[in-house]
Amino acid sequence: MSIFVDDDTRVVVQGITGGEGKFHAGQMIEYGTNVVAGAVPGKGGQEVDGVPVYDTVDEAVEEENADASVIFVPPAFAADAVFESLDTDLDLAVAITEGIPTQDMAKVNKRLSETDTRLIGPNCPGIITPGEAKLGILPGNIFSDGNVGLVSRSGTLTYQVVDNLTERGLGQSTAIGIGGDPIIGTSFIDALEAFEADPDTDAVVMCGEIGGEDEEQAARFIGEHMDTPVAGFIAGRTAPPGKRMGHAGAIVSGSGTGTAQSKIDALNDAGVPVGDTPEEVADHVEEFL
Amino acid sequence: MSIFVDDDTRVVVQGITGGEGKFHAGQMIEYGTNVVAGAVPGKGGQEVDGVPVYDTVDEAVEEENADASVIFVPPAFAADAVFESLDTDLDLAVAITEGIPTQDMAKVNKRLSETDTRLIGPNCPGIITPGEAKLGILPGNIFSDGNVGLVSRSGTLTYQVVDNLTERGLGQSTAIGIGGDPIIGTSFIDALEAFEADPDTDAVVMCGEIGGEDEEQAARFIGEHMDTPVAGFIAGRTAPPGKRMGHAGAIVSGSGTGTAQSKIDALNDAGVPVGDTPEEVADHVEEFL
Amino acid sequence: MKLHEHQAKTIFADAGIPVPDSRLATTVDEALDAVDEIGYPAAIKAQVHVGGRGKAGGIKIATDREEAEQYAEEILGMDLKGYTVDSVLVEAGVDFVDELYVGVTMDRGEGKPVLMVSTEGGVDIEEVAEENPDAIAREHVDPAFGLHPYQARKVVYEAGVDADVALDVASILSTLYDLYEDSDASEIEVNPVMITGDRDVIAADAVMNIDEDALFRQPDLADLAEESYEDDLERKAGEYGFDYVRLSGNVGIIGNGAGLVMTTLDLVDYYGGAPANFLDIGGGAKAERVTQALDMVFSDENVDAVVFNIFGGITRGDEVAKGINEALEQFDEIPKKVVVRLAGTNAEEGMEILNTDLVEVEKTLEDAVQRAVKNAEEVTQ
Amino acid sequence: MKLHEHQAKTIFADAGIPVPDSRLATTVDEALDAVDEIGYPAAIKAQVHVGGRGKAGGIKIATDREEAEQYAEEILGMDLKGYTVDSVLVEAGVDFVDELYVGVTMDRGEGKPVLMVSTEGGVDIEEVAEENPDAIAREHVDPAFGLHPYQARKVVYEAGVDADVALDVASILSTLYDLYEDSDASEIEVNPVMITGDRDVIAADAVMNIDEDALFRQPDLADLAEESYEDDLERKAGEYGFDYVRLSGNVGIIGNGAGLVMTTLDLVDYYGGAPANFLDIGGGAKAERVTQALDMVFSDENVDAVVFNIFGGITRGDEVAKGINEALEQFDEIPKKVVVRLAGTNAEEGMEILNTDLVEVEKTLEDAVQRAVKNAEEVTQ
Repeated sequence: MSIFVDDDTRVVVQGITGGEGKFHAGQMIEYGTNVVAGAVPGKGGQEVDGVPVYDTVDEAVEEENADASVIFVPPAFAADAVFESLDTDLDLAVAITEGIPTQDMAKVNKRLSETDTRLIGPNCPGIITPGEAKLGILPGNIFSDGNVGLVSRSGTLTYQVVDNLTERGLGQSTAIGIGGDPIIGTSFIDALEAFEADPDTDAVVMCGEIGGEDEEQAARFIGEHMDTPVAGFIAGRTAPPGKRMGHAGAIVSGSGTGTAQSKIDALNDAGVPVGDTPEEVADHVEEFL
Repeated sequence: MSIFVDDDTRVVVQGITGGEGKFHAGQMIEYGTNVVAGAVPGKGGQEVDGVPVYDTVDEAVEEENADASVIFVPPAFAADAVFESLDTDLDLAVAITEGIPTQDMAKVNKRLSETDTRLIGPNCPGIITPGEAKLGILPGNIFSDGNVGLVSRSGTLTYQVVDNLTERGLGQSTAIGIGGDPIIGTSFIDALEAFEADPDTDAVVMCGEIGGEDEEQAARFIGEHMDTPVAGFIAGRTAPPGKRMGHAGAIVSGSGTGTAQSKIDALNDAGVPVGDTPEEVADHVEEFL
Repeated sequence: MKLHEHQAKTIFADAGIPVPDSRLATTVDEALDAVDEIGYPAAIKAQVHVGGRGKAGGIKIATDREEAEQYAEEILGMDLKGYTVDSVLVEAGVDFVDELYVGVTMDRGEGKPVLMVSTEGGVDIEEVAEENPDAIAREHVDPAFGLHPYQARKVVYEAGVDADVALDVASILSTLYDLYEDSDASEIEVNPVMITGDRDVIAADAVMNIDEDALFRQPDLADLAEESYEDDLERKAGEYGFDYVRLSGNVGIIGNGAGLVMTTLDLVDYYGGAPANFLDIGGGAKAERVTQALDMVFSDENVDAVVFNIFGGITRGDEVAKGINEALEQFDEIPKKVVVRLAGTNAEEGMEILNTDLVEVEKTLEDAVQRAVKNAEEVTQ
Repeated sequence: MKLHEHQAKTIFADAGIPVPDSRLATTVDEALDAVDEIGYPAAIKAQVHVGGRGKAGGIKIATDREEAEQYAEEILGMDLKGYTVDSVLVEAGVDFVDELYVGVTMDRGEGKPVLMVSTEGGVDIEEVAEENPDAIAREHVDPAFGLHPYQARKVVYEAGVDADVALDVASILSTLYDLYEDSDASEIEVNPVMITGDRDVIAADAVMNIDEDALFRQPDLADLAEESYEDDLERKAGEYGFDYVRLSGNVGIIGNGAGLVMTTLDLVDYYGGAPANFLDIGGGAKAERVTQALDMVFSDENVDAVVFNIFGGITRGDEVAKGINEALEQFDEIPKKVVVRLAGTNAEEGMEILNTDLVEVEKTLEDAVQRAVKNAEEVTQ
């Protein structure tokens, strides 16, 4: 079992004819993902890796019954691509693009409140249900099928933690990178709620980082609503205030909100053990299972 | 009984210190309307006819429990005033202002879809429940209490028809001018639905005019959902296509949609008799009762 | 408020939409100078606000100087459905292989702007809409967000525009939407967009209707509106600030409130007369407005009789009566018979004030209209 | 990207927000010329991106020429929390009776811009937020609609701003919101807005933070950003396009992906070391990027040892290894010991390629960090 994606998911890749889109569409197909179409304005009628390309998402849905999109579109055009997928009433849109202006995302966020489509990202590695489907850029080979759910704001940190889990034989139900931007579609709570409802997820890893208050809110949610055990990790303990640590969202405010300590404290209060190292996170998960 | 307003309605007048606002606030109070506040930026602390003025609608609601507003604000600032009343979660906002740009009203219309506040107008004479409350500029003296509901796109035409009714002793439950603009808050159907649900409205007069398809839709609604008898009148039979007949919304399109004939036919199809003259409308109502 | 084709095309060109090379001409000589610069074939297009200009002979294509002179002479000064042609647009002929329709308008039912595209361009789009509605692709725009660029592409592809020009057409459509928003248009339309053999995309016609209610924040367009009146009476109404529409009958109509004035027109027709105009003096009119309104109607030589119908709400019957008296007392002889009906606020006071040597008075709308229709009949007999 | 006060004030002034008369000066002479023009009292304000400039001695008020000279000498060239002051803003002193705070920022929890107004201006607003949150009035803006003018008024009245200046303050706030939108700001703040005895309203400070991700469509602001670097390493990182943050420790850190690099910093700290920097080479880095990254870290004289931690997703271990070899082979002697850990895509290939004469290799993140910390300790001992 899994959350959000599985081998029935029918994927349209927005931006499939670009360098990144083409490469990762190929990787997704190789992983076994059901990539049914690409969508690139002006490229309708072409094929990429045997996948038909349409000019619009609308046509991809009409012709190929796509129900999810993955967006590899440069930042200047990415918000438009997200609007296109939201307005086409897909079940899921996964925006990989890094560097979308925050004010564009505020508009997208408003639109999200009006639609049933789930957005994951942007500025995220995507989502994978090992052995079934991969939507995004995660390296499929490090994942293995199992019962640990993983949700993270960071890409490579996710790989690190997954690697530690997989090495110990702790496979994953689904792993989601929710993205490192200040405004994102799917929050920790959204993912945790879905994992809690998934009968085949028996433990969850939540990798947070500095900036914002999502982790604190997630901690409260875990304390109040979750039976599935959660292990935590928070990156950015050594980050100085006022500096953007790579991710647009990874910034401790001048007044000291959004610190790693505040998030660690909140998680501990909710009974969530927080590892000092990725290895320790894997230790905690091992104890749960 | 009545719809939308009665003597419990607590009214804030936006623009109460302007010429029109001041005059009509006075008329409303004289009619017995429960005018509890005015709202004009920069005029907080003043009084008009003994009514306290606040700088914002928010304060008027906070301090005086206003639950409805009447808007007498010049066109350039009127949409902002409407947004202010919608965002303050009043039950009702009545926009009298004529000449609000249509694109401003399209934005207001979007906001309306997100709120529970009812908007009447703009470009309308307002609403009156005879003997209880008058929100707007209708001349109170021609109305009388009774069981005929009236809904109209036009102001003076409403007065004409009401005059014909009152002269025959046919009093009104509530009369609403929904406004002559292309985009308005309360439609014929909204008003008809409320009249149908009002136990003390035993007959309804609906005065339409050329332009748009509201009357056609209303006719279908009457045919399908109303037991209360409705008499109709449609102005603009002689209007040429492509010309704006005073009201921004009163225009027959070049292709011939929005004609009086189309509306009359639709009403007749729904069993609604349409008078050739205002007197004939009163005849029909008299027959109903 | 409808702009002239040449005004709209200037706006299009400034916004980067390709339009044919063109010159405005008010004389045959100017027209010939223009074709000399532009070359042949050249279209000579009457600049009047009349639908179906082409069919009515207001657009001709000249293939040489002789034809150009002949057509310019024919069209300049011609009467086109009641309007005199004062100027022509001389425009380079476009060698096209395909014609599209693109437009942006307000869908009042939805309360949203809508983009429209059809590959059946170059013909009356309203006929297309009626006979083959599927031939027009539509896309609504959420007015809070404005246009998302993908929407322009989507509607263009949906309409079946050829792939090799689709993105160019979408780009024009996006620009049209920007113009629609920025200029408070109620309607922008290009019919046809021409596709040339070289696959260039050119706006060959240009319709822009501006929301009159927004002119207060569109000063440049308000200036264009000034230039855009084509009728002295319309111009006068614009100056006075009246809602005025000229019709073809002989009963002049003045009233307050759009619905009531329309109803008065309808009753004139119902009782066998023919309305000459729609004239709404608006709410709260004082004596001066009344005088101006009568001046308007008397200036219209088609008018044989007048009905003046007021139902006072804000408008006060005594003010109206005062205005009527003032306006009529200046005449040695009243030019046309005026029937007055006053109801509502201060109607009785007004009736008392009215100088019944100058006007006829009726108590009901129906009676007033019937009397005016009779008065008009008497003049024409 | 934070603008300098003088840059932000120029933008404010262009938008019509009242700011005090001011001149930028980079020398004491220029500063004196400026005060001669402006008069006394005059504020001499260090133009560096440091919070609490005033408390740190970076802002002084001169009441005569002698003081002006003294303060300009003191401030120009001073070290302010690690940054050298290259320029001062010489600004007319404002005789104020009241100070307000106004700001616009993104509330990331709500995903909406928020207006903030407080009558407790002139002090650290973040302290106010913590100690007396009710002293700050807030109003969220729906990003699809943009600001409705009433919202600026509402939040100003709610904050309790004096009635006689409330509309002026609301007008400034509206303009700030327009700037916020038009310039893709992440934050705009004026603290304090000064109210003078004559009830004039003046923006006495100006903070503008621009969303770095939006600079592609803000060419003018991108130019200002160029001028705004205050550190050679930051400038270099900007040129290379790296996400880079300088810290105070001595272990240089290079990695891929923000979360993993932060984690590497945290582990350096956890194992008793002190990180010298955050440097993310991003996804899919090729050899050249790797070389540039090492150049960055080697250029930092505080760095005593380096850890290079890559978990390959898009980034390929063999490319990284190639880059490391290339970068290091040019040295006769490697300037600082480099510990490399490669995992993920093509990690094994990379490990084989790596020239282990030039670098130390570890298999796990934890081991690599511990070794680098030890290397750094050895240098400092």
